[in-house]
Amino acid sequence: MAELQFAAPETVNQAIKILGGAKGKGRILAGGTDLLVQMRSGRIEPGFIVDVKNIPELTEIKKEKNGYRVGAAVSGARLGEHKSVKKKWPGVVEALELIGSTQIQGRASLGGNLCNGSPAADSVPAMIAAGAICKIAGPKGRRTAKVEDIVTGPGKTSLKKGEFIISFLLPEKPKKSSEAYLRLIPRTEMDIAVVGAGVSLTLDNQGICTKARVALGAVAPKPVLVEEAGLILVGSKLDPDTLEKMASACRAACNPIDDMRGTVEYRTKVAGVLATRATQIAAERVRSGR
Amino acid sequence: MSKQHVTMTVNGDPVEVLCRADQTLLDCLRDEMGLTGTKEGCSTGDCGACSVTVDGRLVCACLMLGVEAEGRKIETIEGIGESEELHPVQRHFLEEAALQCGICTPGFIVAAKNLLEKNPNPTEEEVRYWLAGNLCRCTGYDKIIKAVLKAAEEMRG
Amino acid sequence: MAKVEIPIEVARKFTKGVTTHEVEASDLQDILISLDNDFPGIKEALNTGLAVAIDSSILQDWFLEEVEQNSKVRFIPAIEGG
Amino acid sequence: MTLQNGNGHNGNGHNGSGTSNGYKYVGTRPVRPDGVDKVTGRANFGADISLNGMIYGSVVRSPHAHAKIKKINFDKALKLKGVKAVISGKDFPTLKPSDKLPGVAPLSFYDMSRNVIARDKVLYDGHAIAAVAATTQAIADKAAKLIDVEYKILKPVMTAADAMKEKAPLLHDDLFTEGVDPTPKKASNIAKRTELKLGDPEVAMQSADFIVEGDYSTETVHQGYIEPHACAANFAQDGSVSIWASSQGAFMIRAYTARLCGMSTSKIKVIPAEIGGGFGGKTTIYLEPLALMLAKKSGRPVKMTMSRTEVMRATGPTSGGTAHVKIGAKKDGTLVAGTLELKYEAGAFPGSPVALGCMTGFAPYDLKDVACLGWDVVVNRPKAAAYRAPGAPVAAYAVESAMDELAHKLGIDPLTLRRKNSAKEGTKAVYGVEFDRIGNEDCLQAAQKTKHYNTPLGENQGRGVASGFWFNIGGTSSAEVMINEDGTVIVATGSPDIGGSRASMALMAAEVLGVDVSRIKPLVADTESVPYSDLTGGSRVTFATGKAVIDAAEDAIKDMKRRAAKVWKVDFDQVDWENGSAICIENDEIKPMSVADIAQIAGKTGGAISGKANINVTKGAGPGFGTHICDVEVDPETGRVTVLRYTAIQDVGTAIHPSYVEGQLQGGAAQGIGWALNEEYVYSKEGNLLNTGFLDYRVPVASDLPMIDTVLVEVPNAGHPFGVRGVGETPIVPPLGAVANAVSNAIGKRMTSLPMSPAKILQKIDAG
Repeated sequence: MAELQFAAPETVNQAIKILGGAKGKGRILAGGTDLLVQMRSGRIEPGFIVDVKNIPELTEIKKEKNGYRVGAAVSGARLGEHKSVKKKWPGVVEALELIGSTQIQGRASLGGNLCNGSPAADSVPAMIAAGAICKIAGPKGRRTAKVEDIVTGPGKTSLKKGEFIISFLLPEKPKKSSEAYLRLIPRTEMDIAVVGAGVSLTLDNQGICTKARVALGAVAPKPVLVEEAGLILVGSKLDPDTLEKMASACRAACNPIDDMRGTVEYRTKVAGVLATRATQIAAERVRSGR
Repeated sequence: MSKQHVTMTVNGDPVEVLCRADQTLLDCLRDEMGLTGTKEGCSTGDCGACSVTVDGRLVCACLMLGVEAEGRKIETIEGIGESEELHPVQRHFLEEAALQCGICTPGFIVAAKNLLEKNPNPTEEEVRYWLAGNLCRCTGYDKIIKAVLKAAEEMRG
Repeated sequence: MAKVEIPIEVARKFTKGVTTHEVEASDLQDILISLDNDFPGIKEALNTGLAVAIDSSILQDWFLEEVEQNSKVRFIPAIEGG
Repeated sequence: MTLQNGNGHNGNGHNGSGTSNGYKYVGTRPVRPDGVDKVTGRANFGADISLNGMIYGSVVRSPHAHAKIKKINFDKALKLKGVKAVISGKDFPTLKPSDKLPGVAPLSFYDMSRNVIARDKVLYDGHAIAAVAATTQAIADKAAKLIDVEYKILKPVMTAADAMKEKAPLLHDDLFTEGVDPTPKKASNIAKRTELKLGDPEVAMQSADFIVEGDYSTETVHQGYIEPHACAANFAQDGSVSIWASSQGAFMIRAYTARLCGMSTSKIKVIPAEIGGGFGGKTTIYLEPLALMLAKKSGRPVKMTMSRTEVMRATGPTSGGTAHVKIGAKKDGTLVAGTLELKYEAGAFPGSPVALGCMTGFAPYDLKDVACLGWDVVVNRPKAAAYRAPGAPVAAYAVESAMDELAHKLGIDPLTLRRKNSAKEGTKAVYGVEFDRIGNEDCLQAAQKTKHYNTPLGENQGRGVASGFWFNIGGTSSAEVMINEDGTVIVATGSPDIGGSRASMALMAAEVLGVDVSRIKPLVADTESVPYSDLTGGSRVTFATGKAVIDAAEDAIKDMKRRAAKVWKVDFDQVDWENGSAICIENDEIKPMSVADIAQIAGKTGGAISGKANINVTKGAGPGFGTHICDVEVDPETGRVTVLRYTAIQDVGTAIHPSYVEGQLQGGAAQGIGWALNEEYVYSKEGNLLNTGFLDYRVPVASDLPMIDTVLVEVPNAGHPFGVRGVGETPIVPPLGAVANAVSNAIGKRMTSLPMSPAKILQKIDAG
């Protein structure tokens, strides 16, 4: 393979130019915890590595009027240390913090986790549940897109040639809202999710659910927003019957594969279990005002 | 074979090294700088034997390119206990028999020292989850966790 | 007279399935020679892949060890360690 | 019998003030002599070596599980700038089936040579075919990809059950089943049949009131050492070779490499690097002959290191297999008969540890009528290598599961049932040997008295117990004890230290010499500094090499007493040795001479002082028994298992260095827990390994395990001056059964196959 080239631009436009010049062989490097593994195994052979960690827009966490903006290259460790983001979006932060070890946390980013395109990515169901919006830059300028519209299949995204994600907006939540993310792994750490479930919801003063989004990971070719499940929760007090109906909606939304990490039957069943438990945790977090 | 010139600080000393764009920080430390204390167990970020800190952040050196280290401060096992005295974590690993073959020990010591700098009074569970990325096949972890808790106790004074 | 036990596979092949034999011998080599007289070829079979137990101790590398009058001698699968 | 309770806290009460069993140094817990280098990163492991002019090797490995090699084309690789040499099977002597290690353990160099590098056939995914050396690792790896190999792909056969079928694809057309009479004419994948029998279990089984029977299966698992295999070789123009390697035996590396490269051992010097874990997996060779040949052809020193993927695909895991167990017992719990049939996958070449499984399965039990049948079956997987008590864990898993089922059926406490039938002094094992004084009963009693065993369980929780046994062996060891001019001591042996044995050697030398352990430096010597020594394995080193160190120390004392007698002008037998000094028996006015005193005048009294011992310890190795207790909680909705509590109890003879003995129990338990819950090789239909790294080959991580409490039961072994028994391998035997019984008791259903992944457990729960 030709000599690999590396650049660490300091502005978005410089990055766009370099990517454009790399004739399709360019790859964005944020944390690199997926990229380097795939390069070493030979699964990908990029010609040009564009390190975006020196571009302020991709590495800052800042409050905005309608939520928090998190740079695409911010590491899980850094986001985990940000008090107010962690308080308002516990689901997104715990999902990102579940990825790999402490060492992986020191590098892995929301942008990388999303653009790697793995159906089992941990942070993506949580971001979908939170309704996160990504800001994308590319040769034709900037645009925004919902997180659930980015991944189109295993390892594939809807980003066009030369585009990359700059940051994510975690939209402000109404009062008495919270969220949670759970995953099923055989060990207690270090595994890829066999099933992942993210739930974000809002309760009114009587404890009735007024808003809910449920997303699942590792149960379909890409992380999925299960609208039906959210609708079932809205209007209920999250009673056992409602939760069971919501769980069966989740099971219905699954079309997983058998692979060495899990079977179709197992993933489908556990998807319902985790969605139910995540809903209960999110509700508990609202009630306890956390 | 075009190599890039990278300047970084390693264990407090300024270092200049030439490395290819695809060369990991781990390869740079071991092959270019001769610092073989950082070990390779898997090259995929799953074993933690190559743990180092970059600007105080605990990472796997095998999952970072050498060229990314430009201008950064790297701490490896060789930088710990350099002075007369071993670091408390190193001493307690010895006293508590927290190592057998020792291939994972450098990674554990870098990770444990980093933990105690951030959390001087961790619970057993916090230590176990912080170190979950450092695999050990000889000890079953029991004495490693005890050594870290004892070191924390001593460092709290 | 040492009481000698040989493995079932070797017995099937050389001694029509009889596994225990009384052998007049003072060391292990005598046992092999004496058995080989009665059952030609058995010496080679007993010499590879088998350890020897004399009463309660197992000998991995055996050769000329003495055998007392009423010793119990047993040929058993060799033990390799991990 | 003294009970050293390392329960949860390894009490340092024994430091320096002598131990409970009356020794001054044995039983204390000094810091290991190799410790400081390891905690500072200075210790040099296999991959840390660098030599002047060194170049790098890379191996071409088969992407197919079973194929004939038609052609290997090196042209493109040789054109690449920086490539210095290429080799294939043709560069090595062709050995014959009769090329075997003489004597006992039938090690086939014929098979080993074809495993190290394929000749006409590749037999597993990852099988080495060729290798290339180049000035940088990157160029070598690139060159390896440019080597074209033409294959004729054959159908693979991956499990013992399939491989034993009539029309299964044959791996070797020159393999005829051993142990079957008459010797078959038709080649087969069944390499060997082993049968052990005591009494007549068929008849005895009829007298049983209760019979439990079951089929159990396990998967291929890997030792999982964190250090990949690594070595460097230098081939000088006079044909003399130096090899730096991390292994469990420098002499083993020398002997096997010489044989595969057609050289005399005198031409090869092996310098041991620190070994980053072995557990039996580094008791054979993979890279050394390749590095040697590449060094010879390139004229440059060659370094070769395996990637984790290469370690998983191509180095000896232990056999997966199936077990059929049947146990008959009276109503009062007395066992009357036991039968066990084991089928183990040997991998590409014959040699699974199935016979050892047969010998150990029922060993903890006093059974008069027992029969074990073992089948050694080749399959298209990497050749199995030893993994800590090879063969025993899978057999014990089946027997201990059946014992748990029997206890439930009879309504007897599982430990009481085991105590009632415990093997003890005089019990005859299935392989016909009567045990001396052994500690199985003592461990079962200790287990029953622990707080752990008497703590009530919560919901969805289960407790499992299991026993385990390993023979422990002796073997050939050599040691030299050198007294330096200042009275400090060097203890050199040929036994690589994989479990803390250097510390034990120093402690034993200290005890004999009466010199403080801090003045003793133990070291692992290269193959030209001490005479031949067997490899480290079989839990033999502290026992056998320990004995060599003791004999060598006594040899040194004899020399020192002779010199004291010369100085005091008394007869030799007038001199005795007491806590580190020569004393004159008849005349106590004469001031005793310490080691330092004698060493100071060594020059005047005959030159340097040293003691030597080259021994083959054929007798006296004391078997090790253990009992483990495991509590788990199972999530009924997801099948996930959490290990809540674990206690490992073992008869360790005399714990020379209690911390490292505890470490062996804790490490073995952790490996057993991984084996029981999550570890397995996953192959595709075409026979390619899918989980080739630590991401999907799931060894336990720190947050998976509780503290592993240990109880060291000390029943001294009469066959050793300090009562030493091997301790390293027994700890991995009980955990498979203990964890499986715990999970089975938590969900109320028998788990009959390992690993017990969450999906398998949930399926069992939902099966109603």
